Amino acid sequence: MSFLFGGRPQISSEAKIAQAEAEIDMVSDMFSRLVNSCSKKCLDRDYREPDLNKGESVCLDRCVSKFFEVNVKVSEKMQGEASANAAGGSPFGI
Amino acid sequence: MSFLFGGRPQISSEAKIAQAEAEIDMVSDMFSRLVNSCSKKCLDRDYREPDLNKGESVCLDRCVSKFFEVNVKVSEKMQGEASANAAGGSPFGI
Amino acid sequence: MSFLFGGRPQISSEAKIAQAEAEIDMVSDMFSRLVNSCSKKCLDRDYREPDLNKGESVCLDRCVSKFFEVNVKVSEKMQGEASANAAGGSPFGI
Amino acid sequence: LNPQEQRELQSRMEKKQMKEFMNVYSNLVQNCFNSCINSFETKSLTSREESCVMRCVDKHLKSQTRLGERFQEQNAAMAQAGGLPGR
Amino acid sequence: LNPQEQRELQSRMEKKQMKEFMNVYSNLVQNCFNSCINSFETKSLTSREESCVMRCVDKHLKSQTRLGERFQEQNAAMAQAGGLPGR
Amino acid sequence: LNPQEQRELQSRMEKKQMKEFMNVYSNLVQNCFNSCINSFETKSLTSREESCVMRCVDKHLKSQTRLGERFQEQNAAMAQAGGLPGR
Repeated sequence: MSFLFGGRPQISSEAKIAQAEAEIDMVSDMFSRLVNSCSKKCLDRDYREPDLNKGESVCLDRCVSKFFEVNVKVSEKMQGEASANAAGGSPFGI
Repeated sequence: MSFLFGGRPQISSEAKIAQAEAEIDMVSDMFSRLVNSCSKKCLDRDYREPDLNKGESVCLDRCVSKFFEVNVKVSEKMQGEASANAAGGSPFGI
Repeated sequence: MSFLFGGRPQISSEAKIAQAEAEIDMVSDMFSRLVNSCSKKCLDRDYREPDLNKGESVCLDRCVSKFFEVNVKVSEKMQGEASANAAGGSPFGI
Repeated sequence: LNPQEQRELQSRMEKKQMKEFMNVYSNLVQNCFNSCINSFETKSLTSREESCVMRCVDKHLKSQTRLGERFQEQNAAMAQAGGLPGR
Repeated sequence: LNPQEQRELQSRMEKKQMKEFMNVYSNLVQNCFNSCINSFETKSLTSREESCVMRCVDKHLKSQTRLGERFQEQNAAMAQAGGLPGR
Repeated sequence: LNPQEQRELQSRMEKKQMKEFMNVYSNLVQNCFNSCINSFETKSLTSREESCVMRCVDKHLKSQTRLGERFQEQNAAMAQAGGLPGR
């Protein structure tokens, strides 16, 4: 709604806050996707006991590791494509 | 954006409206999750006829009942945990 | 937040922008649903090669066609229901 | 909420309703597409697929109406009983 | 960010946290309902279904705590290593 | 829309595009993780998992490009034919 008020100070405040917000949103979106994927991959679906057993615990830990690794690989790949296509201008240079 | 205007009256108006809005959002989110779960559990996937048959209808009714019951159980449980952990301060005392 | 400022010009600007925005949101939501459905229907899940093979490509093209057709059918049907129920007032006359 | 606040809430609710209506519509399209369209031998819908879509939309709309009625009843009953235990 | 901007960001974060808490809660309800309730012969939960729901909630809460801890660790490690390659 | 309104719409669209780009990215991560990672015997990706992820990302990007082209064509054709029947 910045056009209603005009003036640079507010706009730039708003922009800075929006950027900080976007980064937090990104991280929290990743976390909820990770929770979703790793619960599906690692938790026994029959819920015979309320506690995580050894197997589930180890699986969850490794799942986080691998999820991060996939994240890095995909990010590297998309940057590679971007610089191949555009010779500059990374999609992540928010 | 309250910081742009300051002044308590608007803030408190905005806060009251936001709270009413949050409650409505919560209920409507629950309803759409219920629709999703109960349709999957109760509707025949082959769509041989356009009307709900007897079995589907009864299933949908019971599904709503059970969904509410699960809602209550989970809510009670999380409050129990919260008060056990913090000795006070319910997560639902919005 | 129009009530904080009042005055028709802003309201109507805001409303016009909101409408344009809603149409764009609608189209982009449809596209992401189409991507989701057509990827699931058409792509081999084992990812043996990085390129689309002939079968996948043809499938994707037809999938878009059929998705649009379903869209039109559902839209016609819901309008039929709406005008049957209300004798006027289309749900799509945004 | 005072009248002005109620008007504001009202106007936000209308936007939400429009959004939710669009969401119901898009869910119908996606669910019925996913359930009824499983062959891509042709570019156009077969008559079989088309009638499956029609029945699917019909059934889902009826199902949602029914679920909405039960939901309202339960919600009202629960509000009378004092709400969700935590509130 | 100056202090005023930080306060604004703070207040938005609090709204987000409340929203996320509600989301965790709703996901628990939906996931445990989907996993534990598979028969609609009765209108009320059977005791077997109820205890399945309880164990399901317990396990998911523990799982989320564990995932959160690992996530923080990895995030910190990655920040030290210079962030995602693209940043 | 007048020029001022167009500028506002433009700036909202840019935010949306950034959000959508992030969404495409996150969907790729999640889909390719779900499809390619099925064993948790090790803490790191095996070379087999890694190359599966690479092919998966490639294929999905190509698929999205193709779907986007067809979508645009159909959308344009439909706009010329007078839009969705209800509009």
